Amino acid sequence: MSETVSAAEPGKAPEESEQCESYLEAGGHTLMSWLTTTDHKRIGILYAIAITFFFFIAGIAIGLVRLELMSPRGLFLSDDEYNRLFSLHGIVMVWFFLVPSIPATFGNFFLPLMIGAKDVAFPRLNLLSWYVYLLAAGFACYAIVAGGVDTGWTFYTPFSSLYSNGNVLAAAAGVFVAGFSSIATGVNFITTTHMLRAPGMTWFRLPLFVWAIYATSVVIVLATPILAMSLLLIIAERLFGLPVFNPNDGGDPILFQHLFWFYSHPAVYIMILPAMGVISEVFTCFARRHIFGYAMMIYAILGIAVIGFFVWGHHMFVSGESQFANLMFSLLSFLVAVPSAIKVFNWTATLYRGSISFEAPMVYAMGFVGLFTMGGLTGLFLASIPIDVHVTDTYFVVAHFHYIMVGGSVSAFFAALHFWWPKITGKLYSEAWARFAAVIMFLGFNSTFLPQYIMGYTGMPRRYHVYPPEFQAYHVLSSMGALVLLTAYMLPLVYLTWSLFHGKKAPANPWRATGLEWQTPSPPPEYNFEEIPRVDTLPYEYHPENQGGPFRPQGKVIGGK
Amino acid sequence: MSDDPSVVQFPWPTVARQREGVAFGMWTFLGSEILFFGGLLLTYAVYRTLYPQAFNSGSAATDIFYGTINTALLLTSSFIMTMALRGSESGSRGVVAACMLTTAAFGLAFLAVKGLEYAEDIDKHLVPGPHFPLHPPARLFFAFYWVATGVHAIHLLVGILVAVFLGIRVALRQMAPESTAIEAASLYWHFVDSVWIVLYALIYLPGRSGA
Amino acid sequence: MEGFAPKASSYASQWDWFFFVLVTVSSIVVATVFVAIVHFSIRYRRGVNARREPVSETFSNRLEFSWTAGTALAFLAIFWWAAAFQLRDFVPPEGALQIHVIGKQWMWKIQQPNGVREIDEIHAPIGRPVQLIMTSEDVIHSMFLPALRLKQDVLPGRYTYLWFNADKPGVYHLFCAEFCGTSHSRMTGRFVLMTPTEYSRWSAAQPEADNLARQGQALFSSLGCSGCHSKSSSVPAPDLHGVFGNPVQLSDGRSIIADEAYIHDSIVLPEKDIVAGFAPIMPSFAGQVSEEQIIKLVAYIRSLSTERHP
Amino acid sequence: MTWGVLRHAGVWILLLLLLGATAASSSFDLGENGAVLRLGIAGLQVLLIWLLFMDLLGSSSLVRLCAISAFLWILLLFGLTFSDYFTRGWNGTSTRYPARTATW
Repeated sequence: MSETVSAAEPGKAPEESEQCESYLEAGGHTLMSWLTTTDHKRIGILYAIAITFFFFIAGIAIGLVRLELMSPRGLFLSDDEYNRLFSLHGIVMVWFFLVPSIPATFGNFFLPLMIGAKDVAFPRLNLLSWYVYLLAAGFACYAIVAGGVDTGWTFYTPFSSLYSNGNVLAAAAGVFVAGFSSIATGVNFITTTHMLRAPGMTWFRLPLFVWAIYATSVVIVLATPILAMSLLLIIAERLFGLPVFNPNDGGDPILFQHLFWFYSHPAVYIMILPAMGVISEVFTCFARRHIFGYAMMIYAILGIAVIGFFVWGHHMFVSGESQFANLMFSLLSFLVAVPSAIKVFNWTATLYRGSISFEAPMVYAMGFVGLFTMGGLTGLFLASIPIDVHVTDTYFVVAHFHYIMVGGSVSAFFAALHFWWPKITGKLYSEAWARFAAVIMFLGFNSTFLPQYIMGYTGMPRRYHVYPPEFQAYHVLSSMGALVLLTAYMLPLVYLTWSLFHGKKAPANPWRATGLEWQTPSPPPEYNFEEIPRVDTLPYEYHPENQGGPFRPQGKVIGGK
Repeated sequence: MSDDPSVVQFPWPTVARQREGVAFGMWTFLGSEILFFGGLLLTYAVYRTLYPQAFNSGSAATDIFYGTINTALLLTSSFIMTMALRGSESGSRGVVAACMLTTAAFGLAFLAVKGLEYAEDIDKHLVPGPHFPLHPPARLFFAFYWVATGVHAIHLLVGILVAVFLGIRVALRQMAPESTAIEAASLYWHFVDSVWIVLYALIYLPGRSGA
Repeated sequence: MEGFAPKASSYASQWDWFFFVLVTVSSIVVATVFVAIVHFSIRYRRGVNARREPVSETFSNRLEFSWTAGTALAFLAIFWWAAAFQLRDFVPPEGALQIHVIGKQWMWKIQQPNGVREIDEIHAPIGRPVQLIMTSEDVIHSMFLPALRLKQDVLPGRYTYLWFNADKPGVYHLFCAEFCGTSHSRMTGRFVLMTPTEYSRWSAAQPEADNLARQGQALFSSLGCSGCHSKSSSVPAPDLHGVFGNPVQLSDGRSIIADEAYIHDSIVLPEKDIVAGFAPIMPSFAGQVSEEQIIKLVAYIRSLSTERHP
Repeated sequence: MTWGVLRHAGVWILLLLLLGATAASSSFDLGENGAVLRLGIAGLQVLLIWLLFMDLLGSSSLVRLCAISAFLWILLLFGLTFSDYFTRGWNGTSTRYPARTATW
């Protein structure tokens, strides 16, 4: 990266102000200073460490599963071990990695910086929610260590409440507690966005990442309590024998699915909306153009967040839900696809007449757009009832949501990581390695999940330990792809860690970006801004012809550059 | 007093802004809580629609005397809580401390009555299990009864702990009576009270006319 | 198993057609987006001379409007097509051959209408409508017949239905598609489609079995049902002749069609739907009768509705 | 101080009266109207507490928006879920029967 930046910006390295101590220095280097911090930036990093740990735990689990599936009769796992591994992968990836991934790390770090606030509204609550997350993680780890849980991440009743002999209680308690951590973070972000915006930072001057995190928080606050209640009912049934979903007493197992998907479909948007925010920041910066259709992008974010609540029944087309409800949910699911399509078109149009360069964040972001488009379009298949009837609970669905969740959210996570790494750590990473990893990740991803679409179409059911031999070729292809993908995920771990110790010092604004966060030194000082900045312009004023300069920051920061 | 350093907290610029922010944050959280109980009410609504008669017979087996007493206790506690908030607005330390602690006392009384009621229910085998006296779908009603009253009791317990904690801190001069925490606590308390009012109407009242 | 994603009904062929039209449309969209991105990336890469002045406000507004309206209309069209496709074949024709299916950890139990029982195998004739009436004894399973492009969850305490009209004899996959515990992936079987003559030859060759209704009649008296549900009984219980398939007036004013689900619930949850004019005195048989026995009782009660008041 | 306390005391008395009314109404057989009455009174009590004790009346529109959106979402949860339960019968057994009433 350093070459690119200095080539694009000869002799424009902004001088650092030496007086203000960075947040990494202020407060000291002791472990206690980190564990008792209320600085949103440090809490963001605490989250980053925790979710990285869980990302690799869940990754190892699915690595074993993919290895096992190389042979149609299995290689080294028993049925139970297999079931526990894929459940572990799902539960940990969804609740301990994806849900907190971008909001709790980059959201925590950058939301206050981008709106010109000194911290989030309730700093101590912010720290508390990290500890609550750790408590939840403790339950989850106990469930894993004590032998695992075999319900899949969906906890369907009556299997989870009456029949499973896994550690359903510990796992459900873990997810239940993690929900409170999410809610606390969501409340904090909503209040911060409403109350602590800098003067002049009106709603229609907010960067799209802030809009995305705000919409995500609203979804978290309104959806997570329903998940908490549905898990609590399972706990009540398992622990106290209260028959809530027991069909023998007249209970309806489908009611659980309604409650579960009322959360878990919007949860998909909890995972993808922040990713969309990141991609908007990155695209506009590296295309050097104002984002195309800024207002439309905001309406699309809000549309996805709201309509996302109306569509949960499309997970239940074959469950015994009524045919009328099926049709209604099908229609609504097509509706929610419209704003997603708009976003893809807008990103593409942002490139038009731009001045595009391809640093690592941009390469990751372009990978995102490709994979998200492919994943999103297969969503149309699943919203069509007759198609869904055949491919639901097959590998087609598995491929679809991995395209959105891994191809989408995880790619965006890496885009964000590379975009903001210089700001967070004050160090530059190796641009060549970063681009190489991005390309490998894209290729590895496609070779893992494209075969799964084909398998799903031919009827390979998901969550199968042994399977008919005609599917073996696709499984082997997929497992090979997973190996490539695993390598690609290890690479950033290596070169980013290397950059921490040996990387060049990052300038305050290496990408010449307009956001307020880039107007502070790298890394930013403890309370972000000596004086609350004043915002007097739209975000993303990049276009050279417009302003007589290369770009126009959203505000001037004292003590910044 | 408007920017009293003992009341205003980082990162708020002024007390007024902080008050607004705390009330808004609390309501956001309560919005979340409304949906939490909403999920529970949905199970009630669905099963009541499927098994109206069983739900009536389940309701008739609960003890309306305890339920009514408890509702009155909570309504009264809410009234006292409003006086605590009023004391906080006028800055009178004594009123805040006394009202917070009295509110907590009413909450404890509620839990005591609830305990008596639970003991009676267990005595009558109204816990879904081997000796449950009613027909199967009524077991769904009692599953709801135990989960709903249990979750409510836990919420109330949290409210009591908060009220006692704040009352003592204010009494010991460790906290200003104007603290924004008082308003947050009062909002939470009223909310828990209003949940009970709905539960009371759903659990105790139906099916009593003996038709 | 023959071929790549074998199809055994005309419905499956139409399904494939729908599916591949969607694949084509999606590929065109993906290709358009890819081509646009690549084209812009080359043409407007940094350092290259290109037109970069702002896009006019009206142009970008028109563009936004047209692709929003365009996608919305396209999606509505796909919905319309899918919904019409789904509803067209939703209700089975009268006189379908009814095969009962019970899911159980981790096996499929099948009862042919003539009383023949199978495990993990469904034999069915081609060329006539066949209906599967399914329930589960424990957790949720899912009947997945990929060759027919059909799937339906199998629920405990409820009946769900699936019907098809197959046209190609052969042996196909039968999967459980809903995760149901340890041996979920071994809850598979053979779905055997035969010509009608082969089918009748096959069922004739099976060990002699009483038909379902006759087995149900025996159960009806051995379980003690006949003690109350008969003309001579002193206990006031409804007579079951002519009930099946007809509306029943309930004590709370509702009226309900007496189908398999109603008979099933009346046996295991008798106080759920009480017939008008009767006291709720019937004990629940939950736990005493198996789902298989209930199927037989249902068949018996169904047979009573053809002969009214003997 | 006094005027505010008196007003809240009035609300408190009203709440207790409503409690008495709803408890008393439960011993009369009002059929399905009974359920409507009981839930109506409970709703009124909750409304009183929210508007006056929790001072939604005097709050900013932002705070009111919180309360209202929570209720909209509850409506959404109930509405869409019951769109399934109320139409389950339309699935039918998918077998057509001649419509005639059973005679007992």
